[in-house]
Amino acid sequence: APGSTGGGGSSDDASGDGGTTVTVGVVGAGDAHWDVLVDKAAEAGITLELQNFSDYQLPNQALSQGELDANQFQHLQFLAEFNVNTDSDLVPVGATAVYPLGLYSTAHASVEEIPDGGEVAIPNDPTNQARALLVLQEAGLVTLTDGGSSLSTPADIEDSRVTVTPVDAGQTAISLQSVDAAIINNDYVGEADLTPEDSIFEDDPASAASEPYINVWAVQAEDADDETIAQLVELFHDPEVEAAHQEESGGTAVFVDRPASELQEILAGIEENLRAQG
Amino acid sequence: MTAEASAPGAPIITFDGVTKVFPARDGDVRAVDDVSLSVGAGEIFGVIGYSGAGKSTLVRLVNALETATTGRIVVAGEEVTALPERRLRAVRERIGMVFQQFNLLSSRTVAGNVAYPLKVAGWPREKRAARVRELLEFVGIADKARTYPAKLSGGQKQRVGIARALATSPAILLADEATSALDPETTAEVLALLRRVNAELGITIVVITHEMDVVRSICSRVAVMEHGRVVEVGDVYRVFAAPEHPATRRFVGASLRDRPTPEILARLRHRHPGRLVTVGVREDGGVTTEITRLLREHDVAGTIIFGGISEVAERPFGSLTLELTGADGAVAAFLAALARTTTVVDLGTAAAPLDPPTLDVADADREDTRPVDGPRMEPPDATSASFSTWTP
Amino acid sequence: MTAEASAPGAPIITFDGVTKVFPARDGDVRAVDDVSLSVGAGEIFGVIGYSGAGKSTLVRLVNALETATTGRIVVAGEEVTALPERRLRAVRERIGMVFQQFNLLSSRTVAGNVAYPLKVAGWPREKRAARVRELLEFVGIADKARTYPAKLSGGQKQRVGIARALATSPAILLADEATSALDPETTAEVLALLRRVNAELGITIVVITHEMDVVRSICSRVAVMEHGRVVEVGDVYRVFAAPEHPATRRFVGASLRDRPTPEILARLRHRHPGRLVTVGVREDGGVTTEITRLLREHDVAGTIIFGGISEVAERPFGSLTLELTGADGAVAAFLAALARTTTVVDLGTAAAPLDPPTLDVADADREDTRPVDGPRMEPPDATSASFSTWTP
Amino acid sequence: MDWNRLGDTFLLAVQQTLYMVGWTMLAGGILGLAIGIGLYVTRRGNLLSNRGVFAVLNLAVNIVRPIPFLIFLVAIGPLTLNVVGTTIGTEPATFAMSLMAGFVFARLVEQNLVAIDPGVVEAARAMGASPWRIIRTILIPEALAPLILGYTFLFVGVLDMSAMAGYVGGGGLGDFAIVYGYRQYDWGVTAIVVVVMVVVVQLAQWLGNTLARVALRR
Amino acid sequence: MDWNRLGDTFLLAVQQTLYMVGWTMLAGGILGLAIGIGLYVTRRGNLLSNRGVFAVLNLAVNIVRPIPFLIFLVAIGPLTLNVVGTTIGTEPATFAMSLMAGFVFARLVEQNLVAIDPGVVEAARAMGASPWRIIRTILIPEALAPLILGYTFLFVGVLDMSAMAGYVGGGGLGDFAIVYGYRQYDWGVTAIVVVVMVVVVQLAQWLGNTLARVALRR
Ligand SMILES: Nc1ncnc2c1ncn2[C@@H]1O[C@H](COP(=O)(O)OP(=O)(O)OP(=O)(O)O)[C@@H](O)[C@H]1O
Ligand SMILES: Nc1ncnc2c1ncn2[C@@H]1O[C@H](COP(=O)(O)OP(=O)(O)OP(=O)(O)O)[C@@H](O)[C@H]1O
Ligand SMILES: [Mg+2]
Ligand SMILES: [Mg+2]
Repeated sequence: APGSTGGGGSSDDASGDGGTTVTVGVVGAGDAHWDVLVDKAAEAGITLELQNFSDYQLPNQALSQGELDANQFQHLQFLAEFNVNTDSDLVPVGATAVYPLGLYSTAHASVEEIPDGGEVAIPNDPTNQARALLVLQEAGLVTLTDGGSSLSTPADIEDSRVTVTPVDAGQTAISLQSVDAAIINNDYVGEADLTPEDSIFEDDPASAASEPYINVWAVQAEDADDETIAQLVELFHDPEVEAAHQEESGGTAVFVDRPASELQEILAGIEENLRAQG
Repeated sequence: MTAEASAPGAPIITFDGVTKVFPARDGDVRAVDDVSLSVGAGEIFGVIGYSGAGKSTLVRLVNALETATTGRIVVAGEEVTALPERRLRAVRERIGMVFQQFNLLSSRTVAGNVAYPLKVAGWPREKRAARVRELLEFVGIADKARTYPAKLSGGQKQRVGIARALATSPAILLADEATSALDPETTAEVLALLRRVNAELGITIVVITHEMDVVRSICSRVAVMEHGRVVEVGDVYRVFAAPEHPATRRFVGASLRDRPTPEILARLRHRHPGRLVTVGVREDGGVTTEITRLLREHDVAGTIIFGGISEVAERPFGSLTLELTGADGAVAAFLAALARTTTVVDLGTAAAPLDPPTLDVADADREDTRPVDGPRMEPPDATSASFSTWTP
Repeated sequence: MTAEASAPGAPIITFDGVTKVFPARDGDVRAVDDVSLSVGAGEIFGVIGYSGAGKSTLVRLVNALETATTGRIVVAGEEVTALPERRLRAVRERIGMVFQQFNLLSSRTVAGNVAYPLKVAGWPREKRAARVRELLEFVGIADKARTYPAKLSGGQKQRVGIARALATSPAILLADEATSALDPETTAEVLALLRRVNAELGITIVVITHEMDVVRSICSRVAVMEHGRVVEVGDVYRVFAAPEHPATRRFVGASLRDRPTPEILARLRHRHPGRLVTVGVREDGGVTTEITRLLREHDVAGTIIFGGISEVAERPFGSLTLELTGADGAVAAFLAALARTTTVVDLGTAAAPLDPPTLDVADADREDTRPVDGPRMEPPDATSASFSTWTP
Repeated sequence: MDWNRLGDTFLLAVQQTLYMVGWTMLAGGILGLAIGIGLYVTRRGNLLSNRGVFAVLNLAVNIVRPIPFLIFLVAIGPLTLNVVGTTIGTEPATFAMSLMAGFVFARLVEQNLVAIDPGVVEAARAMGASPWRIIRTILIPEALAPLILGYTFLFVGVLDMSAMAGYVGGGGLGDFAIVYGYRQYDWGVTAIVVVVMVVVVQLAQWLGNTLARVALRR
Repeated sequence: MDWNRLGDTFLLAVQQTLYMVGWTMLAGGILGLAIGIGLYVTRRGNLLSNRGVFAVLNLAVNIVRPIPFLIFLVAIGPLTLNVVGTTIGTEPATFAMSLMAGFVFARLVEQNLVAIDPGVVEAARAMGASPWRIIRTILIPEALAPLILGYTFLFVGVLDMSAMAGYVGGGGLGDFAIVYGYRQYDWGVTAIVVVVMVVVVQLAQWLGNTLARVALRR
């Protein structure tokens, strides 16, 4: 943990300027808003070190081993799965945003037009894959075993009128030229010369059903009250940072600024469900 | 092919001022140095020389495995020094080569190695098999047909190399030390075969060897190399009878073994304390009748204690060393009489030895074979002057 | 080492019922077949045999490069057939080996190759350099010290191999065809060196060769191999004088070249239509005095037309072929008188030729060197019976 | 492993891997052999020594090999679209893998040819054999043992590479292990897949070693 | 590329790559040489022919090589923690890469040793040289040219592998290209990084080819 809490392997009191160093695990340190946040943090006397991962499993693992002070790359659903499956108790201490997940197509104007046996690409990263399947189910393209869950994989597709192909998230937009439709993370929508308005189907980020997909800052349980992290959570909602973030997301991000306690409650709910499912 | 055919036919291989330099960090190596030479069609041409003299390099220039640094080489009418690799193929297909290091294909059996040039030459499968069998039987390794080269003895490998080179009955055969690993009997058989393919099919053969015996038994002409240069070239009988260059004399001496080496001479003197003389034997061999007659005339007793008469290019050639016993005057008169007929080298007696005339060779430059301390064989004078008068 | 030392000293190498079988798909190869043999300490021991006879395999068993299939081999008191690889190292360090295929390290220069065994034996750097220089100068390739093997001629490679084997002055030297690629002069020098290291340092030398001349000039005893078996073993002079096995006789014949081959005989008969006889020359060479005396006595004229007297194990040895002219009765009486002294082989006249007695050899089993159609050299009878009476 | 839930997917993954690895080994093997031989023969002092061609081939191999596979996949996207008709799925993954494998194998081939005794090439030249014939009947057979080992090496590399096919929806065993094992925290699944792959590799290596020993005529 | 924004990160990535590749080449090279020689000498009929040891080494290499790098990384996590003290960052990535590279190089080494003329090994044995000396003074020098090419091959493989270091937060150029180029759809960045890598590889290959030519004493 940063500062005096002393749990963090890579944190220390930077004696030079009296500031604190915080190491945060992220996936995609290349996103522009991080630069802004780092600058803001510096102004506040916090040295924010980003530790980038290309894999989604390791930032949590590293955090629970105390090699990170915090991470910020996942939504509550993903965090819950980690906690349940690895008997960990990472806790959310702040929210960032929730993003819509849309189905796009350059060949067809609506879901109905997607031909039977057509091909739909979905992102294969674990924070998006199950959610994408749920979106497809909502759009009436697939049926998932037991109604689907946040753990659903293509293996759980029970019935489908299309072929679902998971690909690298960065490939979904590119793949539009080869497939009938694709679920594209809003990060990549702009890159594919599309706008979020072009989606032929999407889930509603503002609805309560999207609560599990709120992205959060996570820390080890003993650091739940860490001041420095709290400061970072707050800085994320600085207008400059939000603006940078919004631009990146093509204007679709719905910022969420809910207190840690609420987030922890939602998490507990999801975890309970997961445990109940076995 | 007999030795009489000393005048080469139309040249089939011509070297014209050819030099081959291998560049090296510490001084270039002039492996072949300004060689001009021609080999007549249908000849068996020998190339002899000390180790490292440039013999292998010389023949490798013929089929352009090495490219000449300067000079022109014409083979069967084609100037190989001017042809691109692609056009060389046609020339090479008509040249067989036995490699000094065999160069067998380790991934093919003995039969596969011999069949390879036949495949290159486009022989049909059935003809190939028969030809391979015939060749392997000739060289005596038919039982190893399905063996891989790694499992052959040295001589067996060499025989595969010979069979392979002969496979397509090429117009020219380059044999680089083709019998070096063979026992005398197999050597004799291989040489007999070479003589036969030469005589029957008119194949031109270039034989590289360090054994003068090979030259003696099959070549019509021979070139002697030293330090990359051809120091002597000529008809084999002439070269044996009247070697001009010191290197040639040494080879001839080593091959004939009819003159005692200093070591042997010492032992002879020990066993035969009397007057020793070496007498040259002329082409018709009649000299021994003469000796018998003169011994009788001068009342001198003679014992042949060393020497030999053998054939060079199918003609008799050699010398005998005798111990003479009799009155001093009689012996002197006998020798004087004999010297009118043939060459006589007086070796003196054990008590008063006369050294055989040594070679007037400034051979300090033969650094590559000069021993630091081993006894050095000093070949006796081949008395070239008097022998040369008989040269045909 | 002189030929007189025919009785080996205490054996330093002993083969006891040794067999080496190479398994192969189409029939196993018995490369060495039930060989029992011993080589005395300080001997120069020759191994001769046709190509593929098993010579190389035999010596490779000595330093356990091949493991014997059955039998015991004891080298310098150690039973190498029973030692594990680790313990063999000490034995091998004391054995030098010249390989038939040279086996030079391509990644080291000539000097590096020769220095290698010295490094293995732990010589200090300065002593190494001096020793390497000395050896390279001896074999005559000091100028190539910094050259890599790929750039050497065949003979130069062989000389590196020899220098390398001699480097550590081993107690035993195994020389597998160590002079096959060398010219006669270098061969003579190498052989002289071998004789010298043998005499001065008492190094035991096993010489494998296909050249009987090598055996003749340096070996004290020789083993003749055929088809993996040692068919004859004995003192060199004895083997030359009275070869027992047909293979031995062929080697002796090929080496001495004192008896005319059928081809040569045909030419001799053409040139000398009279009565031809071959006369054996005894150890003391006195037979020629005898011939002179008997010719005079019987009034027969004799011309030596072929043959030679040379040395075997430093003792005179050979035969002469004479053409006799005179009254039939006189010739017959002369021959009868001469036959009391030495061996006489009557070859008849050109008009009524007598074939030299041929070998009574059932050698159809020598399939590996039998030509299909090449002329076969038939060595004349070495008249072993009468010669053998002189054997010391 | 929950066979009922994952069985079909697993079998599909096996099929996909077979498909990808099979075709990649074939196409990549041929391509690699061609480029590798090209590199060898055009080297300075060799059979068809040619500075220009060597430089181009060498550069091509050097460009392709270091590119991270994911970027390579995207970079050749347009080409893939032209050739295969789609950029996602098993086929395009196989296409990209074949190219990459070809360039990788090229270096292995080149390396193994370098060790051939130049004497045998010379012997073939002396018989008038054409460069093409020398390649076919001398270079390849003489280097066969190490080439087989190199090809076996490539096989393992390709199997490993096929795990990355997941990026473009290629599926396969490696992807299966990651998606259904690693990411689902199911080490049982991961272990099973890894064991399957190790067994396959063990068999392949055994086969490679055996063939190489046979090819090594010593 | 926006140098102001990415300059430092880029330089850091270069540093990380140098670190990872440098140490991996060193450690992996030594490990690979050791295992590769082990495989060669314990092969049937070779210097220290030993079925058991060969089988173990062979199996170890076969187990490690086909495991997808990501899974391998996680699987050796506990070991990494023990040795390096952490499981994320450049050091643990380097550790995992060294192991993987070692096992990969082992096969390349083995392959190149197979082509050595057994005659020279025999000559050394005949002089009483110990196996260790033979390895050091015969096997390695005689196979040096292909070994250098193999090592160059490994270099490119390691550079490529280092792109995967990003998974464990190892950073490096490959990860930089993916995070700041590919994922941001910034092809300019991707292209620059790829060009840098290609140039480095081109240089390395040139060096490797040159050294190999020198080592090939023909
Ligand atoms: N490794 C091997 N595997 C199978 N057969 C072999 C092997 N080595 C030698 N042989 C066979 O054993 C026999 C004896 O071979 P060896 O090399 O001992 O002959 P050699 O007497 O030295 O002949 P050369 O004078 O031709 O060198 C030959 O028939 C040969 O083919
Ligand atoms: N590729 C090469 N590079 C450099 N020097 C070479 C090369 N090939 C041969 N030489 C040198 O050229 C000279 C002549 O070599 P060559 O092989 O022609 O000799 P040779 O007469 O055949 O000898 P030998 O009887 O020993 O085989 C030697 O000094 C040799 O070292
Ligand atoms: Mg030569
Ligand atoms: Mg032999």
